[in-house]
Amino acid sequence: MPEVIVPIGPHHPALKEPVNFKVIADGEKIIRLDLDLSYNHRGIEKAAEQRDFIRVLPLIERVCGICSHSHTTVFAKGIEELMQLEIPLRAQYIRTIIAELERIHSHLLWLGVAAHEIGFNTLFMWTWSDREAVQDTLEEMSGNRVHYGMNEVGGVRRDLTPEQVNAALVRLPVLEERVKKYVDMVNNQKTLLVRFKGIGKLSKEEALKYGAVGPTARASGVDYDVRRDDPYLVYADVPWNVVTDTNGDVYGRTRVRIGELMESIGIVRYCLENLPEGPIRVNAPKTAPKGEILSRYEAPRGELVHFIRTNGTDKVERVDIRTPTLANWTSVAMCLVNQNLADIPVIVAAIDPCLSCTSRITVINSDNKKEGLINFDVLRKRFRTRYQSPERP
Amino acid sequence: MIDPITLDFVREKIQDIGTAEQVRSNRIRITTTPGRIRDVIRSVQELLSCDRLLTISAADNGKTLELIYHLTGSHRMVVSIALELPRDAPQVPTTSDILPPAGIYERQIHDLFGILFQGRSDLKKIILNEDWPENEYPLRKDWAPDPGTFYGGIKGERV
Amino acid sequence: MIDSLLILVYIFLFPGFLFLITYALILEFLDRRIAARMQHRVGPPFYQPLADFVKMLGKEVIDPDGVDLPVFDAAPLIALAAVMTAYLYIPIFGSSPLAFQGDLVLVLYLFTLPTLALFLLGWLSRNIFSALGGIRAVTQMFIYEVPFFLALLAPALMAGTWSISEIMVWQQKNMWFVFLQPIGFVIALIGLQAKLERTPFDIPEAETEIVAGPWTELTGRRLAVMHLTSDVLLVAGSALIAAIFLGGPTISVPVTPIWLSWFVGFFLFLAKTLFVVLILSSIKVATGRIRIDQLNTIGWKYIATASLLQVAMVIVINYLWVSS
Amino acid sequence: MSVISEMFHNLLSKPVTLLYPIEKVPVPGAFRGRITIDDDKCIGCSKCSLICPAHVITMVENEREVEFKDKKLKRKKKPRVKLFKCIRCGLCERHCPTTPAAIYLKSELSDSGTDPEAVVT
Repeated sequence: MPEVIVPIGPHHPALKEPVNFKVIADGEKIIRLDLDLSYNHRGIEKAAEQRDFIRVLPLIERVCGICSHSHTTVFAKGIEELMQLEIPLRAQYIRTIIAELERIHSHLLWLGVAAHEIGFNTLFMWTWSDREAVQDTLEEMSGNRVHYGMNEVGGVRRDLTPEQVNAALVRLPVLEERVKKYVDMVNNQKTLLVRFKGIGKLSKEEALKYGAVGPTARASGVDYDVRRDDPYLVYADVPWNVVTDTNGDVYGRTRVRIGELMESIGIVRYCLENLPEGPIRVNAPKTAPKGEILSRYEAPRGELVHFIRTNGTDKVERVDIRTPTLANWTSVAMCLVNQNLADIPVIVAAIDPCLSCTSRITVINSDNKKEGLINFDVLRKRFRTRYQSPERP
Repeated sequence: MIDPITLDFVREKIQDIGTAEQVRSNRIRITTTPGRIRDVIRSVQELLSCDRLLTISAADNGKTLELIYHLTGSHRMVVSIALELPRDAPQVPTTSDILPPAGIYERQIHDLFGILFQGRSDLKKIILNEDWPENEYPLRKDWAPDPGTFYGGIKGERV
Repeated sequence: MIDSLLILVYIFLFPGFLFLITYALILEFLDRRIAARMQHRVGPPFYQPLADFVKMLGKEVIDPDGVDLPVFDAAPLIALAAVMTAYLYIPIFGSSPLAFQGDLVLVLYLFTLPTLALFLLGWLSRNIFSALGGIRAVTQMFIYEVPFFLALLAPALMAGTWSISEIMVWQQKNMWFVFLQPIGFVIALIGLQAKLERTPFDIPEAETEIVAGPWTELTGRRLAVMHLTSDVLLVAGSALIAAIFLGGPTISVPVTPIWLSWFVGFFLFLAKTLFVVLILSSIKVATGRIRIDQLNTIGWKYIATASLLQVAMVIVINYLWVSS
Repeated sequence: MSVISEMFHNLLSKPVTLLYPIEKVPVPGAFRGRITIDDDKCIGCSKCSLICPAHVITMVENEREVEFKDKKLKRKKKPRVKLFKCIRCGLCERHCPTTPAAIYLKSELSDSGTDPEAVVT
């Protein structure tokens, strides 16, 4: 069959978010791939430069829906370090609890979506119904299911009452037992194994070379985890360990994510049980001294990096947000070449892309074939002639 | 985990190429000139065993444009290489062949800051949509959004 | 005269098309409800399939550019007609009045028409997704068709007849084929699941890869008719498997008064088709979609050889039985 | 075959879905819902309208005798919130000098809509 360009995206049922793959396929085999992302670039970095430290947090939080707490924590942690501000221990514990709960619900969400990509809708329904327990806990603690608004420069905005702590502790064992059931399901459910094993293989050298981050890299044996390499909040004194795997394919990433799920449940239980007493925030000064910092954080999808530069005023001079999915695009494009057309959604879902974070376009190894891009006005004109012209009813 | 590299170990490795200072317990910042960025990166990769590029961040401090390459390795230290570029014709040799992930970050910085990376074939638009006017770089300090070009006009006056 | 009137009633009214369409909608509802309950959801109300059908009929029919419209309209209707006529040869009460020697082959041939219609729709609608979907539909058909036919050929061999009704009568005297040929029963179920393009085998209509495969460009009444075809195929297919493997609408002990046997027969027909649909929907819930090349290896390596083994066993048993 | 056993276990047990219009969604106590203003406690200091990230709080003229930290004072202004533009971040409640805050988020569902004139005073 001659080379066929199969446009998967930007509005494609597999990816609930606007990414466009112009896949050049020969029959079912993929030869080349153009990735076209930036469909919801909102200029958050420019907008953040016009807001003071109190009003910038709701904006930074809205970079991404699923990892909103990650963005506010990494930003607040950076600003506090620039201000040499030591936030109370209880606030650090609460931040860790919310961060790990967010990791749990993000990984459960991913497990469901990955199963849906291969048509196994039952696991999608089950994982998402178990995820409700985590969402309810977060809603009780922070007042909202998506944007928790827990963070503030100088600490945490809401305290955890003993009832909330007990309600959360009661839900954890149920969740743990459900996750054990998923572990055993992923290990011996035939269609899941057949569709996950050996797909989108990424060797350790390739993962390092193409800069993969988070579970995608750890599944290929790359032993990087910011929570242990550059410890922040209370990860240094909470007993947990980094989950890595060796087989580097979608199956390996699933095992790493489920392993991390178990670790996160352990961390949340530890933090909830010995939550120290004390204040939950410190009055932060209005302005931050001149300086710059690279604040790193382990978001559910990988290593999130904020480069923050302040110039003594109460506004940030520059915040450069590099999201984990952006770092994973190079490696996913490498995995996709000469795989099956049917595996694109699974491989792409394996890096758990969060498009609203990354909003960047990457064009990977497209040769010099000239590609005409229709710009918006031409599209509008063509639309007008086509549908509203007189002879067409 | 091999032992973290110390400041003078870094200084001794890169005496002629740039100056280094210890910014934080596990951060070392090297400042160098745009011309020598490629060999600084190569030396940081081999001598300081940094195998991963975290990100390339760009900033505009009013006078000049700055580029900072952040690398890390199994020693868990972050080595940042900073360089300054003139505002009018910022040029820097590309590093996407040595560090493949740099391809994305360079394209992004080119779109938002207008820094030209020499030696790259496909420097097409990466962030902004196709019909964004040429050489308008939104993240520069001197660029202000002009309401006339908003899609669908301004959404109601923000009081 | 009365006899031909009765035949007309048989074809059009009670066990014929009217009942068939309502039963198809009911079975679709049951299938979706059982699948939903297994996924811990509530599932649609009983009138949902009818509501879908009526709504789709009312929707605007969008003709894709440069498509050969007459064929595009005719294909769904041909598929529906084929499956409905196939249904008439399947015994509902007792043996069906239209039965003749060789109606099993006719029914199996008529069952393949919907897949061909899907391929035609996919290829005609000049859209990359549906073209790919159409090709996948045909490749999938080549894979499951051979074992499916062999699985249904084996009972005919053992019963020594080509008519479904006579196979049913044969089973009434001896044992049901599900006990005699369990491998054949399993392969027939897999074949039917693949023919209906349901989850382990919904590769042509892979929702997450190629939008909706051949169904992409179908809108309005075409989609309604094609959707009804797959429902009717569900009824006819499960009725065929019930008739051949589970003894159809009869029970081993003959029921004396004729009208009571019809009544019991009809009830047994409903029960057995429901049982087959229950198995199909639990297969649908329990598995994820496999790729077309994996289906190829599994199809030819395991399913085809198993069906050949089954036919060989039947031939051997026949030979021993006949000689003894 | 844990999938099969789980499936048939679910088949017999009650489905998990909450039938929303019939059964009410349980809203936890700390839920940040509809924005409300407690008229007799607000001292009109317009801190909330300054702090609001979405700029949806405007101050309107409103004279009233108000008691604040056991002192009587005459208030001249009062906040007015565009209900459907409010992003419910709770910063106004956090920075309101009165205790408990005069402008706060009630813990009941704030309905959604597009009409720009819907305000809460």
